[in-house]
Amino acid sequence: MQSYLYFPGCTLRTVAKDYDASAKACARALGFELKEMQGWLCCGAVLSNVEDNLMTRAGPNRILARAQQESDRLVTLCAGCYNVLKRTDLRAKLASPAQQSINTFNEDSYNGRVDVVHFLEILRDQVGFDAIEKAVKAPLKGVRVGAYYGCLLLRPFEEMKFDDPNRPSILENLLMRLGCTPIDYPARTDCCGSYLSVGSSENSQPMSATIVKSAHSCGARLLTVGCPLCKYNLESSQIPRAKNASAEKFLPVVYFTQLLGLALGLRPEELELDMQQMQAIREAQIPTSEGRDRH
Amino acid sequence: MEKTFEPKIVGFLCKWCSYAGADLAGTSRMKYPPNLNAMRVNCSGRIDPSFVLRALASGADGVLIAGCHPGDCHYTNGNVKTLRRFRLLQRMLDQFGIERERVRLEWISASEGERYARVVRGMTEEIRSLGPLNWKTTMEVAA
Amino acid sequence: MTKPKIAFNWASSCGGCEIAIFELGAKIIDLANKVDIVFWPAVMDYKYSDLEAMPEKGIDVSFFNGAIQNSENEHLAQLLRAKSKLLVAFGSCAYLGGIPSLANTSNRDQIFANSYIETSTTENPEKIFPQIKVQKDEGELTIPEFYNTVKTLDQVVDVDYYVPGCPPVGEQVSKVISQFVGGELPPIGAVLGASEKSLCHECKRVRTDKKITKIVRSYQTIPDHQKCLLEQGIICMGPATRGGCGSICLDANMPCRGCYGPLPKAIDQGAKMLSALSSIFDADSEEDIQRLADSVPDPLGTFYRFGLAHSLLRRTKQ
Amino acid sequence: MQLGLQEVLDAKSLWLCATCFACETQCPRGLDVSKICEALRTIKLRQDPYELNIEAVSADIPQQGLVSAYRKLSSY
Amino acid sequence: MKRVGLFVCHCGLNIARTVDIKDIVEKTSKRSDIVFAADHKYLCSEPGQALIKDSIRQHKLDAIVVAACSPAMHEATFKTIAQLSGLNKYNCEIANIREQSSWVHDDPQKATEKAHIIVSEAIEKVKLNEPLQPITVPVTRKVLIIGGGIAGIRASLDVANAGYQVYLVEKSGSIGGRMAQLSETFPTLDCAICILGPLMVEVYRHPNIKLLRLSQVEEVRGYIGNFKVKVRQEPEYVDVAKCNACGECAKVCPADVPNEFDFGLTWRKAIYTPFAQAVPPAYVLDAKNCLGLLPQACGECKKACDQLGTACMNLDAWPQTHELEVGAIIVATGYELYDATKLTEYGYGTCPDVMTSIEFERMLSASGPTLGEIRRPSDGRVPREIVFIQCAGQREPETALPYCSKICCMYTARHAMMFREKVPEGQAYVFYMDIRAGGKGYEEFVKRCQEERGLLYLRGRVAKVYEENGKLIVKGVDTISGKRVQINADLVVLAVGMIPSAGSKELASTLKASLDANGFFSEAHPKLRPLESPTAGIYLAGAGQAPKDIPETVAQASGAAAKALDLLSSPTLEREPTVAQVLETCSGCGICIPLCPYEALTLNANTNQAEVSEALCEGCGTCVASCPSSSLSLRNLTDQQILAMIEAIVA
Repeated sequence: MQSYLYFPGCTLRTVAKDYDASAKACARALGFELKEMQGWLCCGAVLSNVEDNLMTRAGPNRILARAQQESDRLVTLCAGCYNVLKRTDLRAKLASPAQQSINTFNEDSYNGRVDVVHFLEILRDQVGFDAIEKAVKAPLKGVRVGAYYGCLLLRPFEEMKFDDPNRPSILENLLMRLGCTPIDYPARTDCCGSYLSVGSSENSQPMSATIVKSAHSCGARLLTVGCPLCKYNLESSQIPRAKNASAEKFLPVVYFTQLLGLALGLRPEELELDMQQMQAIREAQIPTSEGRDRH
Repeated sequence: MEKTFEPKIVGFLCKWCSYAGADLAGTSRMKYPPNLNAMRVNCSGRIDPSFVLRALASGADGVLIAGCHPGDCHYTNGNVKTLRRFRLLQRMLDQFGIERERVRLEWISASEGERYARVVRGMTEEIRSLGPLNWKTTMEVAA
Repeated sequence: MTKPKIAFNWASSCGGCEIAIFELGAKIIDLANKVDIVFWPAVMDYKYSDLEAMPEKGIDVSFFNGAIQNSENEHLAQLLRAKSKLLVAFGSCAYLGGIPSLANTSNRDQIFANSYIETSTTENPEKIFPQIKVQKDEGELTIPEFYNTVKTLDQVVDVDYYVPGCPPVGEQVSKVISQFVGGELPPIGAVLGASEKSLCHECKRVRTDKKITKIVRSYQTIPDHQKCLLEQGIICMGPATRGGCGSICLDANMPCRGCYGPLPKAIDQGAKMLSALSSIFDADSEEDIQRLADSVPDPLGTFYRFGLAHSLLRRTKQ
Repeated sequence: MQLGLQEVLDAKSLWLCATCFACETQCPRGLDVSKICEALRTIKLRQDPYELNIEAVSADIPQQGLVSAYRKLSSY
Repeated sequence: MKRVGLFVCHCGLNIARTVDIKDIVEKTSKRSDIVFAADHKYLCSEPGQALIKDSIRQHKLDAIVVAACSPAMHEATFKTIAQLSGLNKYNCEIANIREQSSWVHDDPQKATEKAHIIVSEAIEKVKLNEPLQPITVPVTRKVLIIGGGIAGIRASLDVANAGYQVYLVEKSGSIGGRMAQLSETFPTLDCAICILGPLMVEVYRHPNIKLLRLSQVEEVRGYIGNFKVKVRQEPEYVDVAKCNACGECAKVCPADVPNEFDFGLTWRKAIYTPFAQAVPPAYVLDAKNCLGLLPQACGECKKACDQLGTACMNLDAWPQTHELEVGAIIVATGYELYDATKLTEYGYGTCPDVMTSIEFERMLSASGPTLGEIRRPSDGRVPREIVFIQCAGQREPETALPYCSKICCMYTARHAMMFREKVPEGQAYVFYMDIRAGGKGYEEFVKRCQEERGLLYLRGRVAKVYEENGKLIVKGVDTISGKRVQINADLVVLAVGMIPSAGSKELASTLKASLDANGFFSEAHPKLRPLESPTAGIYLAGAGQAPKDIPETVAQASGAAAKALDLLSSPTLEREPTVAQVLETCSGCGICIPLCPYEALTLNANTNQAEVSEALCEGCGTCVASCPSSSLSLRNLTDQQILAMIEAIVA
């Protein structure tokens, strides 16, 4: 069975267990496994742009140095980890003096030999969306889902080269294969407020709120993401609104891996989807004859 | 060496870009050391590697070849041919033990007087710190 | 009339040039009848004293092969110069330095270290190196001094004529000798037994488009017999080398290595070939050019295989 | 800064930048504003260190958020 | 042994201040190879020149070295003096002791030492110079003009009116180019086609102009004064001479094709006239979309045409190749617009109501798709709020075009103003980085538009344009108020940049004329020779060289024409004789052949030696440097001369 070296990262071990579990389940269903790398540690969550403090770069470099013992490709799920590791790798490839001092400090030198990819890229380039479409057992007919990309997958675009920074399409393309009805809405690539929610949530909440509103007004009834922090922000921005009744306005947020899992015919518990979320997903379907087909 | 060593540098300047650039340095009264003497050639493509070797063998401490930036060559791409020759020449000079700082290829446009002055300054300093090449004695070391 | 007196000498070389003279085959007999060979250590036992005993300019022509790599070579060069009317640098070593002058990429100490210690077959625990003088009970023993830099014949004495080739090819040799025996002689300093044009002039291969997309070494391929080797990416020194050899290497499907030396107007054979070769690199971008330049194996050794001592730079820096 | 305008260090907006790089994506001159913000923040933080008040942080926030906040908004 | 004389110029104090002239003269005159040396305060002055003349005669000099300013300044002057005094001008050399010594060194002693070297370099060279006569070649007194836009039209008329034959080659079915698509022109607002039309007709009627439509230059051989050109013309299914543009053929044509002239905003038939005022006034059959061609299936048009008796159609026509001989070529290939779909942030291509400036231009045109009315492509409604985005994908070295297209500020002002004229109750917003209105009456025009028409100019960029329930949401910033702005617009117009027309690259390589970094044809000198390409005999006109507006284009076109006429004015032309020559030792190895950018080198099969065409050789010397047997030589810059100069430097 094809296996890829996998870096989970802290969040997927705690609040985002569901992301980790659902991805692994999908992988198995698609005939490959995510092999967790030896001795991984926190990537630092954000890549410090400060040039004169190399300490912040030691961590991610050590991760990659260890990864290169096992494979020349490292798969990530959390958009944050993806962003940090990929950009760390790019910097390592430059073989700058800075890189040398990091390597000497780490006593474990890394020179950019690992190709850092996101799970989505594996699905697209290795498995292939056609294959996935074939593997779909329970198409999510007409689920009106808005894909939310956020920042870290796409930007800085000249470094990430993940998708068109202004009009990304990879998530929509995947969702379409799953039978969903992806909703295009302008705020797909806006910032959710990221770490501002720590300490100054008064600043981050409006940002997330706009995104939710934009998606909703364009007809989305469900949001899907690839980043735990985005998920948290998008959800928490709605909590006040959710409280004052108007429940149908509440846009639930799930990981794209969970939707993929469902389409592949996996059971909700394998994907750590609770009743509430399942309910939301059903409600997100366009009410039509085949809209009511699942279960 | 009681007095500081003054390198002798031979410069081959293409007349369309680099020589004009050198002139501009003059008209704008920029100052640079007198160690480099320039020769005006139609195109850097005229430069035969033999000239470089001859200059070094007869006592030059360094050689500068300067031409138009790639794409700007008055003769479409003479400078590309210069580059081809220069890259291979560099490898051979390495084998002869001649430091890369001594033989340089630079793209200097007619508007880059400042750059010309900078290159001459830089080369003079680098070669001064390398010390004289005096190849004549190198060749004579028989015993 | 008296037969012209001629001498042959063998300095720092492989001896191939001596063999080249035997290539005359039967002609040697009538040569012997035409001339009076007064000195030829390779063939008959002569003592240097015999040579010293000869009158100044007593020899009509001396053919000197081999480069000058030690004091003995130089001593004989001077001696023969003094005793001969005409001195001929015979073969690539005497003329250009030849293969021996590749030693100029190194120096005496390295060479000694290599030959008297490093080589695996050498057993020399006391690290004994050749000494110019040693005292023994029998008395003082001397051997020639080994030079740091190999020189061409004309770098130590005046030379009247040059005959290139490693070795010079048979018919050229006989042509040259007959030139001296009652033949017409060109002005002093001329190169004899070779063409004024490059090897390409006598090369029968077809030339179409001079472009080099990749460098191929002759052992990596069996070259097309009909096509120009350079156009097949094989470094052939032909364009920068005198013809006259009859392109024997090329007929054997091997590239020219340049033993006939530079062309009359060329400043420096190696530099000229370097220029020619790189000029036709099929590359325009920095990267492609660098890649091709890097793919040329050992530029110095390739372009100066036979002519390092004769070249502009003569040796590497030390 | 180079003009000696110390007051930029007191700009509120520095602390509102979430390093989303949206600006950098649009900038015709390829300026990386988020990098500038971060630089200024760092200068400020080095002048007078500041720690996030951990009590103020809600419990269920993802580690990812915590770590990045500490990285970006405090002098660790 | 040449009798060489040296003349040293003080250039007032410019040289004398730092270089010890006396020392130069004295020391040099002691040289065995110098028979005379003198100095003068200003050698370029009348008395200075007299000194040179007299001394040449008096001392029977047969070569002179002038130590003065850069050859770029006075080489010509002094060579002429030499010639007037009976020397061959190639026996005069310049030693540049001003720009490259006195002006760049402070220490008089060092400057003087260097001046000595520079002088002896020149002496060594001049001693080995050979007297040369310029090469004269005949001139074919005809001009090829590539591109039938306003630039090509203007140039054709100027050359033709001067009495010389012109071949005007146009790729499309009609001349007129971009200007024919414009509604009005800034700043005077006269109708573009109204002022262009008459010129087009004049071209068509002109006895000295041969117009080749549907044609492209395929091959160019030869050199300045003597170009041999192959032009490929697509099949002429319609006989231009016979066709009277009655249009019956189009009436019966079953094939509908989006009309490129209106950027697909309207439809045309497979047989059509590019636009009302097209010249030549004949229909064009678009083979790609015609259903009738081989095997003849439809042929309705031909039937119709034959019934009328015009019988101007031949569906079996073949492409033809015209072989032309011309002396000069004028490149007027014009521009295209940057592909706006690449600017994803503005939503062009995904939102129908986001359009490019030229599409908007067509909409404004009375002959355009909407007959001059402004309507939303999506629903045909008249837009109320309209946003113009200047510099769309321009001045963005990182992501799109690095340069400024120069005309957008002007036409955007015009567009906005005309919108307000046609939709008085509407509001127009213009996002700009800065206003570049350099030109006669331009600044005034923009001001007028802004003030009289109450246009809202916002200094800042637009980050994002997207559709939300029928409106275009434009998110941007006004850097003056420092506020973020959002405009809910009905129509968005992008001022996209000008790029060189498709095929410029291919044409450049056929012409061996170089392109600049942005793909525009590069000029011989940015300041002093903006009308010539670096390749002799090829001249440039219009936006093919760089973005420019109509007045500039017309000016450059007339300039290029004048340059061509200058060349044609004499039956022969002179070329520098300092060219490469092949020596008898050449063995025909062929290394040099591919190196010549002018194909001046050929291998003669009989002699098995290389040959130089002196008429083609530009004298760069690249071949000489590459010749492995040193059998090539560059006249008056031989290896011997360069070696002598090297020795002079290192001595």
